[in-house]
Amino acid sequence: MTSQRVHFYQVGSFAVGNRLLNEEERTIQAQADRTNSIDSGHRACQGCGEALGARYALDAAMRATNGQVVAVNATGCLEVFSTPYPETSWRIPWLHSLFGNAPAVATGVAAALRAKGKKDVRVVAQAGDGGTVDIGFGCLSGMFERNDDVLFICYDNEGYMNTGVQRSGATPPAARTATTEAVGPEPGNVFGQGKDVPRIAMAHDIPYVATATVADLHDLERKVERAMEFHGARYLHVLVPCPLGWGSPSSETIHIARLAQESGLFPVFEAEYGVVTSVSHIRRPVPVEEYLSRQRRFNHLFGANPRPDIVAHLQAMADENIARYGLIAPEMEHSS
Amino acid sequence: MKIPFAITLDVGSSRANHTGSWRVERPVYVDRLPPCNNACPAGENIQAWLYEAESGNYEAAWHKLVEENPLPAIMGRVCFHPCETACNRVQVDEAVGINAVERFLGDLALENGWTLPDAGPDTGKRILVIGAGPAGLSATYHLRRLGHQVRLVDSAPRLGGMMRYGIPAYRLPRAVLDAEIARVIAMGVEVQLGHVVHDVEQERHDGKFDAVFLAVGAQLGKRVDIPAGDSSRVIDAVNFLHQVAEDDPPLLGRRVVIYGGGDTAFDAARTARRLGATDAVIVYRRNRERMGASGEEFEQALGEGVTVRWLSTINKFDGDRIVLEKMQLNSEGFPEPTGEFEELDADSLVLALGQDTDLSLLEHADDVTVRDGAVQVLDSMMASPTGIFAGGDAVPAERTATVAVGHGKRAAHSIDNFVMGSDAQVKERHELASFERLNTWYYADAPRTERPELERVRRQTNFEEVIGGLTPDNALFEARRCMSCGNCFECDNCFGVCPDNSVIKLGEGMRYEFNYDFCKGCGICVTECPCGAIDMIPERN
Amino acid sequence: MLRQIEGSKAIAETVALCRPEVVCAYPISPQTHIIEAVGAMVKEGTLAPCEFINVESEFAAMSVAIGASATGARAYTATASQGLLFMMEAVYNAAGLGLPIVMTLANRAIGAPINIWNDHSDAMAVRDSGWIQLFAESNQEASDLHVQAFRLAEELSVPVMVCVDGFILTHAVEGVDLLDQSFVDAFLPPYEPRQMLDTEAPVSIGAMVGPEAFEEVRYLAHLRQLDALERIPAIASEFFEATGRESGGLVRPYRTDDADTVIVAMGSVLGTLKDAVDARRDLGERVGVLGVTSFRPFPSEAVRDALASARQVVVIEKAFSIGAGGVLSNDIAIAIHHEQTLLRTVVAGLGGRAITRRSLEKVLEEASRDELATLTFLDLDRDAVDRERARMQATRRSGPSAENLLRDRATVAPKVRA
Amino acid sequence: MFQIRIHGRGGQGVVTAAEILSVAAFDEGRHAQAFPSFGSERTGAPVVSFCRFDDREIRTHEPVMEPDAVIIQDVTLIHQVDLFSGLSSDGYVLINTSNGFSDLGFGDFFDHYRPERLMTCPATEIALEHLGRPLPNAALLGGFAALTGELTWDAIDKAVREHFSGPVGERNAIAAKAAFDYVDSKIKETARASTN
Repeated sequence: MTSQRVHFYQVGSFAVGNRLLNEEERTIQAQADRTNSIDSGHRACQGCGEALGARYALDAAMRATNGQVVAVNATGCLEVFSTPYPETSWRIPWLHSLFGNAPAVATGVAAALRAKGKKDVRVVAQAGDGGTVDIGFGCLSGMFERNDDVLFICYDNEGYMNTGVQRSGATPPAARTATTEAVGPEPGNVFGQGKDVPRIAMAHDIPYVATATVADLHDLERKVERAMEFHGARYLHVLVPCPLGWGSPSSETIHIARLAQESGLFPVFEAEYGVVTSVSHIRRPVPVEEYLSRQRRFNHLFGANPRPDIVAHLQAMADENIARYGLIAPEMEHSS
Repeated sequence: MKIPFAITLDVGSSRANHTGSWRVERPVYVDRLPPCNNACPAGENIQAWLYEAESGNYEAAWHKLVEENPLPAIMGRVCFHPCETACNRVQVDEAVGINAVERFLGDLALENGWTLPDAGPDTGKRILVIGAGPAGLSATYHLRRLGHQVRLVDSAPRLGGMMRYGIPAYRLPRAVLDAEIARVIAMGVEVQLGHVVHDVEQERHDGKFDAVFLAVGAQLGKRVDIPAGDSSRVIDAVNFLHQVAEDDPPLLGRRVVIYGGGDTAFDAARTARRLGATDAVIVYRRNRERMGASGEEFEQALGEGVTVRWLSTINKFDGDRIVLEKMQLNSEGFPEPTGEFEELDADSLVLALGQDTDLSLLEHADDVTVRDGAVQVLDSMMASPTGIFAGGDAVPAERTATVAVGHGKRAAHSIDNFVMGSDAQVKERHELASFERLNTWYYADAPRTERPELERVRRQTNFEEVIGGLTPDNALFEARRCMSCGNCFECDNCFGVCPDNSVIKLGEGMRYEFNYDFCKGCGICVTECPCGAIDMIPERN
Repeated sequence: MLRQIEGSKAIAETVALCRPEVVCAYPISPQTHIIEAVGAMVKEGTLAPCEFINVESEFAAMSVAIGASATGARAYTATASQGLLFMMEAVYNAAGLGLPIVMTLANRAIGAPINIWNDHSDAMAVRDSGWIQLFAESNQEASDLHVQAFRLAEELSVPVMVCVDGFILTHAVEGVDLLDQSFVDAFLPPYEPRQMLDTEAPVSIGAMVGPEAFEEVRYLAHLRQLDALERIPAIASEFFEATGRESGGLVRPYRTDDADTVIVAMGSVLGTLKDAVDARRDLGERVGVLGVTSFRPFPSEAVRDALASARQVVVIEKAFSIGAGGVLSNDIAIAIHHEQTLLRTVVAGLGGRAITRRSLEKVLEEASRDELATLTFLDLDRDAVDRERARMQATRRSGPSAENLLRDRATVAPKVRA
Repeated sequence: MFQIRIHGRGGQGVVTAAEILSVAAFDEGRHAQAFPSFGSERTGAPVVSFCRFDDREIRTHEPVMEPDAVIIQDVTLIHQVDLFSGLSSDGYVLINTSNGFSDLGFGDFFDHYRPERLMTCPATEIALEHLGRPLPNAALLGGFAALTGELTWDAIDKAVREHFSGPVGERNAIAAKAAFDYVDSKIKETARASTN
């Protein structure tokens, strides 16, 4: 039987598992014996995207390395909610040092493993967007430039959520945060060039750079496994919605991430040695409104006195992404 | 202490922290009633047998299917499949081809000689089933499974009722009809053909039956008197189709006019074409929108060269010319005469204006109510507390084979309750699985597999079956288009998307359960469940 | 083997003898010669297995060391001055995590005004970080201390900072008796971590600790430093047994027995002081010197004993707490805690200002005549200060003081003053 | 204790010279110490380095305040930097120049010094001749040995070869020897001159 074709069409092709798929076609999260690198009992908010992203990514890394993973964590939500004395949720060797030094600490771990001849053990460093694009950026660039054998994962929730939702270098334009209030003629965060770390990472010509969201597990896990095939510096940027900071229902975390991708605001792609090698095409294109209007941080763009001008500006940014990465599959363009 | 105090911790220790206490709402797994099941007149558990078919377990699928309906190969051909009209998938791309898969399973069963479940242990009860059409056969099947003895009588020389004498062979090949009927009879049924029951009470008394199921159908074609010359060839569709079915087709000439807008009219027209008529013109007093026939049949008929005269009534028919009067619909949508006339050449006129039931056998059954030529029954299909039940075309309902099969089943169970003296336990139905509850992102677009149609030319000249079957490959594909509305199909989404690892996977076929020790009640599993099989309910404390 | 060698080289070669597995560094004067030499040895392959990592900042340098140490590797780095301050967050972190990293601090002043020359401001800035801080008097001691430092650090799971006066020692070519590998291997067993990142036995290191346990964690750290007060002299005497060299230890008294005035100091100035003291002794003055080798943990008891008989204690400090006074003096005062002892603080050698024997003798002379003020700035150019004060009073826009002073003196600090 | 101060410009090997001297002393079994005027030397900028040696352990780390000898690698420094501060009246002075000491325009500055201890030496020419590069430091060390007699020629020779390994060491040693002989002969000259 042409199982491949049937597989493509069948019910739940995009679901986590599906009984009709053979084991290796299901995601790791479908395995009853998955690692659960981060265990139950952590203190993340209801519907935390970062808790999800971290388990997805590290479980995938664990599978790719046969359980030989050491994790380094920057200060931030993930660190605070996973290891408040006297409890830790981690099931893998894990080290937290400081907010801004995760890449360097990971370099040290990798160096030590090399010196000790532990070739099979791999290092994953993880941080939020603050620890990546802002305070940790110097160390990150250094780690890239030296091409140290570290997979660095940024869980991007677009702000300093741990400290009460302040603006970070990854906060999108017009978004309301505690330090970019939704007041005045230009409410919310400024419109700037933004800090596109994936592309900055690519500029270092490191072996592997990719973006992903918690909305597409198959994609996220494949990218982690792909990253593990390389040695040297690798960067994975994962969009993880924050119900608290974004003002979205805890039940919609994954849905919102999906809209971010399908609106074109968050391009999902991968690159090797500075060259984009693949993009995830948008399956069900949506206008940015559909994404923005579900989040209270963008309330001021709608409601009583709406700001279509700003929404249009954001739509333009999405369109630019769609054009830059070719996010709409050619065969879809006319139909959509 | 081995490791440094406080700054270093042993793995997994957070399991001591039961975050379930954060919860104000809890997710619960539910089963909802899929719209297809809800819409099936035969009460088939469609989703259940599709579920089996999805994994390619066709035999298991077929057995699930015949739990409710012993005639899948027939239904797969003649049913107007309201299930597909109700299918939620319509709103994603197109309905799942349930009817096609049903036929595929039915045919596969015939090929492989799969047998129906054995008759139940004998109860000693005797039931008389009058009429061997879909209702009668369905009732017989279920009664036998319940262990009752059945005598099946019919006035016609062969079994099948309207399925044989109403539905042309190009829609239902006789081989299939015979095979599926034979399978029912093989369960051990006393059959009496060519036997006309004149007095149901007498018949029951003579045969010492504990109950009777009346499924005599509607065999009498309605007549209207149209001024017509003696030479004019006028015949009603029921007889016409009956004679064709008996391989004794009447001579209608080259130009045939059919009067009426129901399926029977189209069956007659298409049959006339096959018998050699150059023109088969349907005359209908209303317009396309108000026509009774199914769209499918209409399209096929036009494809075969049948033409239609909308908004017309036949005023008179003399020999070789028919006079039509143009009509127009009034505000209520009723046709009114316009006084305009036109003529139409015709060698014969077939009247397809509906059918009546011959209920003379009920004359002495005092406590059976007949109104508007139909037997009045309760939901249980009971027509008389003395033990007379009725179904099919003889009772007020949509006159389709599928409805009849449903009647047969329901009647059988009511009869069982009646003769065994137990009272009907009505199993309460789940809430409907609405489209809104689905998360269709998880379903890939998958256009429906159309069953191949014979090219028109061939169709016009013979009675070969018009609609072909599915191949095993596209049958599987079609089955897998089912979205399993409202019923868990074990996609692992809830298990995978829980940020607190608080879903427990119980293993193949055993679904999942929530670990409320850790579930914080975020509701992601509810949003991300593709088929809407999880509800969020308030925590009661 | 005794060699005429630059201080930095001697330190580098001794560090290499300790077989560090990860060395990371970011260049800053006057530490550069040390890491250059270690880097060369790694490149040659004479130091192996060892990963030498050129990082992008001191912050990264200490962070890499943290990662390496937490993975069970022996980690080393070196820095100075601004570099130490830039890595300060990580310095505290390494101590908090109890990682036995050894770092050489080539002591240097802290800007502004930027100044690359020696004083102790940098070491003082991190005295509360939880690191053990040992001060070297000579290059011989500087290199010896590194072997003891690794031993101490790994025994107690506490990081150790070896403080070596920048340029004065690091760039001085002197005779240094370098240890041989077999001795170091015996003296310094392979690193057996108390905790490490191990896939076979995973743990979470660096948890968030709230009020319910933080105080205990800090107190435990303090207890480890108190343990160090036992281990430092023990290790030093074990070292002495084997080498016959008095390197390390808590304090080092010189002619204090009958001393009426004892000068307390740390680092390279002790040598010059001893010469000065000998000279004053020849003139009949009863003076002595107390060198403090272990600044953290602070050996209060040893200091108290050494100063018990002194009538006057003069603390020579290469740093001071602006607005308060001497830093070392504070610890001394608390240690001796009896009022009848006169305690004097002399701030000297800031930003590389040469501390000459002549000036020191002057101090001793004044001390013996009880003419020493409570807080003195050695060789302070009072005129220059007064002129700048006047300028500041005259005009609001008086400009940057540092530049004004230089303009006044029309010379480049720190030229040897004739 | 014998203390030397060396003046020159960044790039002329001023610090190296002090180091080689200390090594030479060390090789002769003395305690020795060499160090630069701590700073960020830049090519061309005036630079000072120090060396002291003694038969006793050297504990002090103060700069050389009262040199017993001053070596000037670059004659153009004469009127820019305070070259002779702390130099005792019986101290040595060795200046790298092809001119005679009296031609340098010190006027009466050195009247109270012992003339046989004031010496010039064309070290740059010698270096150019033997190294092909104007690096006078090694040569001047040869001159220093001859002038002061504080260190033997063999010690200088060994230290120079130790520092610059291979052919470079060889050539530097030859240059140093040439300077040694030059100064030695000059001393003998003046000695002869004073005797008659």
